[in-house]
Amino acid sequence: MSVEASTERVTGSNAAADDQLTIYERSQPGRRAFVAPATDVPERPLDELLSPELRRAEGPRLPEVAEPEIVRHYNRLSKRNFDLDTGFYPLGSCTMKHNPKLHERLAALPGHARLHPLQHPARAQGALELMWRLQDALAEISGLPHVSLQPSAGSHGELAGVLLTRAYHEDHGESRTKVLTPDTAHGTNPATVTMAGYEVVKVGTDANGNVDIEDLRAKATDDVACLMLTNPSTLGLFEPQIDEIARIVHGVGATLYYDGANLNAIMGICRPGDMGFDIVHFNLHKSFTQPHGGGGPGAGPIAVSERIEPYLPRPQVVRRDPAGAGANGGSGADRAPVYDLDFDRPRSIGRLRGFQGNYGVFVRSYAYIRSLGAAGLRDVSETAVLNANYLLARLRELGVLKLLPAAYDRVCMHEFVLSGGPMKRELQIRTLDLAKRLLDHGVHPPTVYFPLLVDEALLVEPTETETKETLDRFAEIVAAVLAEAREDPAVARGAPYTTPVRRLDEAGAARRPVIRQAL
Amino acid sequence: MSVEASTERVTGSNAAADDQLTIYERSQPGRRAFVAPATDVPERPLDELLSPELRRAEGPRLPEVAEPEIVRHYNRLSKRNFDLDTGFYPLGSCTMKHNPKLHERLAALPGHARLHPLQHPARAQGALELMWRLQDALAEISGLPHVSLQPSAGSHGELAGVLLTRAYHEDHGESRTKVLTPDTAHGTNPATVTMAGYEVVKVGTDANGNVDIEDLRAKATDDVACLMLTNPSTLGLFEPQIDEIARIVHGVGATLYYDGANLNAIMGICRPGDMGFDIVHFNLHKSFTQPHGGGGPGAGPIAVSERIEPYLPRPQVVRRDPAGAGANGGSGADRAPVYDLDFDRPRSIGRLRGFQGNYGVFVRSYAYIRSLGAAGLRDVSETAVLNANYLLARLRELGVLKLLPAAYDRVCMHEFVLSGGPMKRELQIRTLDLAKRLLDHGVHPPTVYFPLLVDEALLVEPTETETKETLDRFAEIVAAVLAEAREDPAVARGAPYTTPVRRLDEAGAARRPVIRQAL
Amino acid sequence: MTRYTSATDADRAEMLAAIGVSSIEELFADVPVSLRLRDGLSLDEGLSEQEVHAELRALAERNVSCDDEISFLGAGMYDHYVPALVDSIISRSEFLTPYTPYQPEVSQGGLQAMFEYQTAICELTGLPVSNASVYEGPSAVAAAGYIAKHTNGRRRFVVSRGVHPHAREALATLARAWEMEVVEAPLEDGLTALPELDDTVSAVVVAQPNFLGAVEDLAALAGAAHDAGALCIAACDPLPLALLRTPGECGVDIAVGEGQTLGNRLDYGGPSFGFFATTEALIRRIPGRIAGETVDVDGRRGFVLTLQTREQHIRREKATSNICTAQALNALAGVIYLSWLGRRGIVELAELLVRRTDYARRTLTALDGVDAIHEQPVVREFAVALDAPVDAVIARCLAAGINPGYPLAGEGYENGLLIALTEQRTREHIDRLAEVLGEAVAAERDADRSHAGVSG
Amino acid sequence: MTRYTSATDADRAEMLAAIGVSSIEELFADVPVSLRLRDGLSLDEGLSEQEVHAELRALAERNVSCDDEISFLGAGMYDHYVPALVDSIISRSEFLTPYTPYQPEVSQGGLQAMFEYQTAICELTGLPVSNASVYEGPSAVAAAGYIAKHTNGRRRFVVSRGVHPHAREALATLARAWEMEVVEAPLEDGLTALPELDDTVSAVVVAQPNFLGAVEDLAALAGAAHDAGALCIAACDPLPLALLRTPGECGVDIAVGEGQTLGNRLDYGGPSFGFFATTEALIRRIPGRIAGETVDVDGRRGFVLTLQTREQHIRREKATSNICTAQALNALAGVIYLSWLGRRGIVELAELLVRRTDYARRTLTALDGVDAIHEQPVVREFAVALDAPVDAVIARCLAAGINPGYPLAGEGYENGLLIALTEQRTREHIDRLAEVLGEAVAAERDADRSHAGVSG
Ligand SMILES: Cc1ncc(COP(=O)(O)O)c(C=O)c1O
Ligand SMILES: Cc1ncc(COP(=O)(O)O)c(C=O)c1O
Repeated sequence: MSVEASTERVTGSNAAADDQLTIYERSQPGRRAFVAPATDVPERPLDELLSPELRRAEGPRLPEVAEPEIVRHYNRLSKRNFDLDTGFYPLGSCTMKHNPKLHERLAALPGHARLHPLQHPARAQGALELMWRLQDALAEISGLPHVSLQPSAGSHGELAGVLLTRAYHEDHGESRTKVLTPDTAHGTNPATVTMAGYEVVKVGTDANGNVDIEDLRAKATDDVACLMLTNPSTLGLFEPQIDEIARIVHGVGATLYYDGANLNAIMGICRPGDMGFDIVHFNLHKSFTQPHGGGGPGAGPIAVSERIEPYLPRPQVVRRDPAGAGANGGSGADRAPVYDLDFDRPRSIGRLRGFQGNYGVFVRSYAYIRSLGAAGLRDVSETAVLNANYLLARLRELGVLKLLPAAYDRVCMHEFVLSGGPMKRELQIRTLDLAKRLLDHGVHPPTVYFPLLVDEALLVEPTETETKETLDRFAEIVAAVLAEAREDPAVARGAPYTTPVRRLDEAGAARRPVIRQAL
Repeated sequence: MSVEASTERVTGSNAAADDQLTIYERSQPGRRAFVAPATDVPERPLDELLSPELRRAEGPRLPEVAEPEIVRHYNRLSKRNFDLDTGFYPLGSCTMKHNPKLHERLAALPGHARLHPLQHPARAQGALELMWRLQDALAEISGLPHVSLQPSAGSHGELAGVLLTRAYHEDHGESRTKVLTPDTAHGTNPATVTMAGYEVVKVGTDANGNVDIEDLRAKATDDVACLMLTNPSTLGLFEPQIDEIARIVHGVGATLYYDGANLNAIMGICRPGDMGFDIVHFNLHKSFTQPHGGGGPGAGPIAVSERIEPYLPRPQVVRRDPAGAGANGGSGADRAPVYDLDFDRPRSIGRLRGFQGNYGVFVRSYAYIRSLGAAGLRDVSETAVLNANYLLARLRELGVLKLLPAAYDRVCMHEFVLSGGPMKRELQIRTLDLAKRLLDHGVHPPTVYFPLLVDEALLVEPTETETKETLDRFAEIVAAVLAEAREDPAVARGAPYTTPVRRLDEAGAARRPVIRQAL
Repeated sequence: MTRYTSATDADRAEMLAAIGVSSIEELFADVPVSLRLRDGLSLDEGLSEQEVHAELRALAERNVSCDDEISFLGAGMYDHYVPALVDSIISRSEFLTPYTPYQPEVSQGGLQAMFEYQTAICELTGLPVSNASVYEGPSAVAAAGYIAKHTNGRRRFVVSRGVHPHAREALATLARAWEMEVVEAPLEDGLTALPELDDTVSAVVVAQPNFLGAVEDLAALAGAAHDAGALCIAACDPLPLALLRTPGECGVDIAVGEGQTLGNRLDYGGPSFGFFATTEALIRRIPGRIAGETVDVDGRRGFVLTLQTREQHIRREKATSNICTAQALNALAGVIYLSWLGRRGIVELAELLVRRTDYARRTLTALDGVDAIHEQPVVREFAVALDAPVDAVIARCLAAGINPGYPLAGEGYENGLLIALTEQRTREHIDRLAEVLGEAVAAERDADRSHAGVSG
Repeated sequence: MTRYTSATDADRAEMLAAIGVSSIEELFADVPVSLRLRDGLSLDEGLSEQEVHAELRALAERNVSCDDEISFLGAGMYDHYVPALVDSIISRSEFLTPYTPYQPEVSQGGLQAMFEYQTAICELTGLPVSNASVYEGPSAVAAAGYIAKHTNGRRRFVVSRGVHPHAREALATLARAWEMEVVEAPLEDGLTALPELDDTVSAVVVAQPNFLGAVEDLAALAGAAHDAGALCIAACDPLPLALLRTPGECGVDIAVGEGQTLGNRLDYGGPSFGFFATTEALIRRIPGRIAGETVDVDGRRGFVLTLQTREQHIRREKATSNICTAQALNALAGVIYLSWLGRRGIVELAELLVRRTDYARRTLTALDGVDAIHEQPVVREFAVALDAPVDAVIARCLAAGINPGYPLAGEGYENGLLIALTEQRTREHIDRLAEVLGEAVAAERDADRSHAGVSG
């Protein structure tokens, strides 16, 4: 460490060069954290067991580091992350709600965490019952009777949903080629459509931010297999004409798919099934609180109507009454029921993945539902919507909406979209600059530049677990950044300043990708 | 957040005012994290169960905060601590070695963590066997046959040790009044002596940093009950004349007490018992790696010689062979032994605390001993001493010792003492300034101003779990701070700059103590 | 109000006033009255933390976990020891609670970990490109198939029976939507026997080691695929790759696999992660997140999500995959685990597996009525045929506290049993298995005979 | 080299060279040759992480924990539910691994937590001064006695039999060294009956609630002590203090207690923490660390260790105590737990304890052969006398999966049983206890009679 480096510290830069080493750069030949258990069996020459032709010449060049330095390395790395347990994280569409600590304890219980996925169902009754009860609760919440927990995340649930639509139509002797998605749809929707072998047809949005009913009517032809809809939409708006939309879609024999990413707005208030949706996916890692893990894991269970049920993925978790007759859905009344995996589903689309899905995720979401109950879940949605509208009101009160107007001036649901267009014109700072400047204030920026149809979009989702004080503080921070930009836009354009690194060269990274350590 | 506040951030100050609120200041009436389980018994009026005269008028004014904000509050607080898993922590005399993560997992196993202390011994055989095996290992390591795990920390072990001395002498019809402690002794030694009802007599240190044998001889009179010695001493030096010291002390019928805080230097190399010590305390949270917890918990077991054994605290963990005859010490050879708590110790000094001691600490230290074994423990001490001497050599090489000379120019053991005297005279910065400036470099300072007999002392203990790279970097940082001070001492005198707060008004805090929140 | 929300009645009143409405109801004005739930959801009432803990603990107790029996179950997930440092690191809120690193300036920890993970996967597979994780093993095979479809637009997948049945099924599920055909290649003496490959073959899909534990000649299989102008996709078990010739060296185009064994729990099948590695040629078709190294405006080293033009949030219907949320935390556990094993440790561990597996295989096949299904070299798992009804034999072993493995009836080996080893199954456990299995087979054979006697 | 050390052979060589010695031996030159261990320690060889885990798990399985039976054991430590957030916060390395905050600039987290803890203890006890923790309950009573000794230099402690026996013994152990006498005050109908107090009495030591669960008239006891010019020391169970008149209000000079019930595990008796609260008058005699609020050079709020002139590292032989390492992490768990309970929650919890305890007491004393030892009001624990040999009765209950409580024979109640409740013991558990205990008592009475018959 040179004198310069140290005087640099007087100015408060916290970047210790040492913090930027990778674990490979901390490696020294001969160091180790792992000690192998004693070889308690005959030490036959390896060549006799695996001939040299089958073997690699050199082992993988993994790091050589003792436990203390591995711990420090990843501990230091962790401090270069912003996290939900430290500050406000209003990342729109992602429902960054608090993750109850209880859930981690429960998921770690050996009976859950150390259960082998191929354990015989008779010896996994606790796990199967938990899954069955979760299915039951999700069916009630969505208003659709049949649930598969198998999909690994929302987009995986979407894929399952579109494949179910295909199977349904084929089974009815139809082959359709198109799937409708609103122009506000999340990217996974069109990507899913293509992956499932359909053509995407975009449906427009009207002046109020709702699905353009006329455009929908025009595009809802009899070669349309499905409409994928998010309601509330990614604009944070509830479709008031949802009944009409359902009528149109069903009118041409298409299925209506519900992207459940925004379910957090309506739990216990209304149900997709009652709106006429045939298929719903849940993002358990959003509405039903999973730690987001830096990008997973999650789970994307789906709920479907009777007519879609025969095609659900294999296997299904079922409850068999003592008599032995298979039974799924329904309440938990019977005596000593037995839970099982049903593979005998001739019309099933088959498997989407291995084993029974992300069980560890199910444990957490089931615990959440048990903790809150019906009243609690409704309180969640009410508070999520209250917080969003309150934050919007505070921003208006502070004059922020003059520069960052709401994309649609309506009561919002659990999130809302602002447009940075006026700010860009008047203050010469972009939504990106605002976002980066927020980092210096210790809050995570909202989702930016999505939905695409809003100019310089800022999608704000506070969630129900934030306090009024936090919302007030955020509103004041945004106002402060705008005031600062009015005085000197360069500050925001140069932001952030206090983060572990500042703006990064993303273009360069993509031009000459360095995606692994040179060893 | 005002514009000023936000522009302040451009300069990189990380102090969000919000981070300085206490949990009480985050409280809002009606918020809660706790939900009581249903009252499943008759709801009789409280007055009938506890009359109003017995009850307080108003409950304790604890904070009212929901789970998410409690988590954030303490998470944010945690980020205002420096910790061993983040950086170098050479706090002399405290042995800040790595804490293996395995130990936390083991201590949390329900069979250990959820065991009630009054469970019948027959139903706590695993715990008692673990304690017995730990006693056995500590006896072997110290070279003294009998161990009590009861004391809660080192100073509690010291207290036990001096009380044992008193009991021993009284039992032999003697009553002695003085205890000798070297002027290098840790503060807990003299404090313990007073607490145990003895008078402290200081023994001097000679020119080489050893106990002044002549002074010892002079003060070792027959009213002396004990000499408390730390070896290696708090100067990090091994007493070469330990045999002679033992002879002198035993010559006047006093006991020789070993302060085990520095045991980390000699495990598997030599043993206090062989040196003639009668009583030893261990700091399990030092030599046997416990997370220091911000100031505990720890444990201070003691090992004693045959003549002291009858006075050990009650109860003792014993192993009874199937025949039922009591047996403590010795190897674990017998068939199906039974472990028990022995309360029948007529000459015992009695209890020092409740139950059986800090069992959770025992679990970790036992796991550590099992992980390392005899060879590993010796490697620990060898490497601890190697690291200390290497760091000293690196500092010499970089010219640091010109300004911070070693208090005694000898091969050191696991730690060494530098004197900031010359630095203070030549650079006009004190040891305190150096320490504070080190904070800006992301390392924890060594122990400062102890031992007392060294001018501007700096006591450096790197421990065995640090890498050569870390030691090199530390040496370079110290050199850089000195170089910087030569150019401008004001920088160090004003340090730290990059910490959550800067130098604090300790005098003011003591003058008008504010030690609780005004509610 | 719940214990996770903070809006007191006082807060609500203030907030509604600020919004300018008089009730929460008004905020839901857009919801057609006909759709509003009148009596709320019919779910049980909420419980206190302690009650929820008690209920889920009771459910956990009704599962027989690997703590409760000596288990030789494998067949895709394996009971490896997860070091404590993995849990302690991934449970740090800074790794546990953020989402995908959309704001790299405050996500360097996660991004650098992804970069380190990608490097480790490249080292394991011998391929130059790895993404930051996909969902898990079987769906990764389907995702690899999607690349093949786009790369050469051909009509058929040739899939070895040595590929995990769940992976074969996951690929078939999508192939149907792609109007592609799946042709299965049989195993002969434990190894994949490829049919004639013509120019309709999009990809050849194999496993290393295969489902019966046998080590395949990956180079030969990849060669055959390439001769027909098809891609070679290999589903690999990552730990054996510490010893085996790498997919990259063998010419495999896409190596995928189940990452559970790398520092992740069994969790009854998930969450874990899938790894996905490929060649430079296919870099712009790979699904999912990729972290790349770059610099910030001050020239400081940093990491970002890169090559995003592949992804759904940019390319939408033209994306190479629809994946969004993946398995970042599980992949983090993976790279921490691999760093814990280290360069020497991973080889030592793999060699221990080979030796324990060899010992188990010799010991068990020496038993009466227990025969090898194949004699091919194996690393951590092997298949035997029992001369007795496999389910009855398993039942007897379970009664003795041993779970002897996975029955292969579903794979067409009527009384076949797939037996997996990990470093947690000691020689003592293996000897106990031999004892119990031997007795069970003997007992069931007699039972069979007497039964035959009766019925005959 | 171990898995926790990093000095490779290459490192060692380089480092020795830099030091200028040729072997590690040379570094130990000061150790007399005669003292050096020739053949090393005779301890078992080191083990891998997985093996150590297996061994300690096996030991844990040989304990019957509160997970394995329905336990009504209390008598000083209680099986309360510890919320998950406590574990998740105290396991953060920033709280877990640093030591005493000697460098306040980088220890604000720990120091502020101590300040918040001290505030909570003051609220519970109604006293203005709290330290940051002492070891645990019983030794805290001895530490309080040390203050009394210094304060008035008198010769005797009057200690109620209602004080936990371990605390009485811990005080006696030190009193001997101080050449002070311990006089025990008996319990009459469950409450402390003080003897005449004269000017030789240094302190009166009582418990609230006392060892038999009874709520004492603390004000009367403190009054009597003060009338004799003695101090009043009260050992308190913290949760009941949510409802009871506070020690401060009652005139107690020093309130101490066992903190385990505040968010700490049972851990077979430790580590937990002791709390220590007192009056302004005694602030400069209190043992241990105290955090105080102050400001930094920029005027920013901050916290430091204060009033250190009491402590051993400054005052050495003149220190008010020898305590150094205390129980910071456990006290942190305590303040997190209290924040979790909150102002309303702690009262709700205490009321639940009162009601469940009342229900249990009525239900059990209604049984044949089970009588109350006293009729005093109780909060969470009560004592009964069985008309049968208590050990035999307990044995029968244990066989039925119920641990009915702590036998009081040691306290002079021959067939006494002390029964404790927590929020984890439901009505269902209590009813089951009644059933099992009733049967056990009945059975043992008959056994007794028949036995008597035989021997008579
Ligand atoms: C509206 C919407 N739909 C779908 C998805 C995809 O869900 P997942 O990321 O779980 O695949 C998301 C996630 O961001 C989303 O916001
Ligand atoms: C030399 C020495 N002796 C005794 C002690 C006291 O040990 P404890 O803090 O465990 O009471 C210490 C602790 O700092 C010490 O360094």
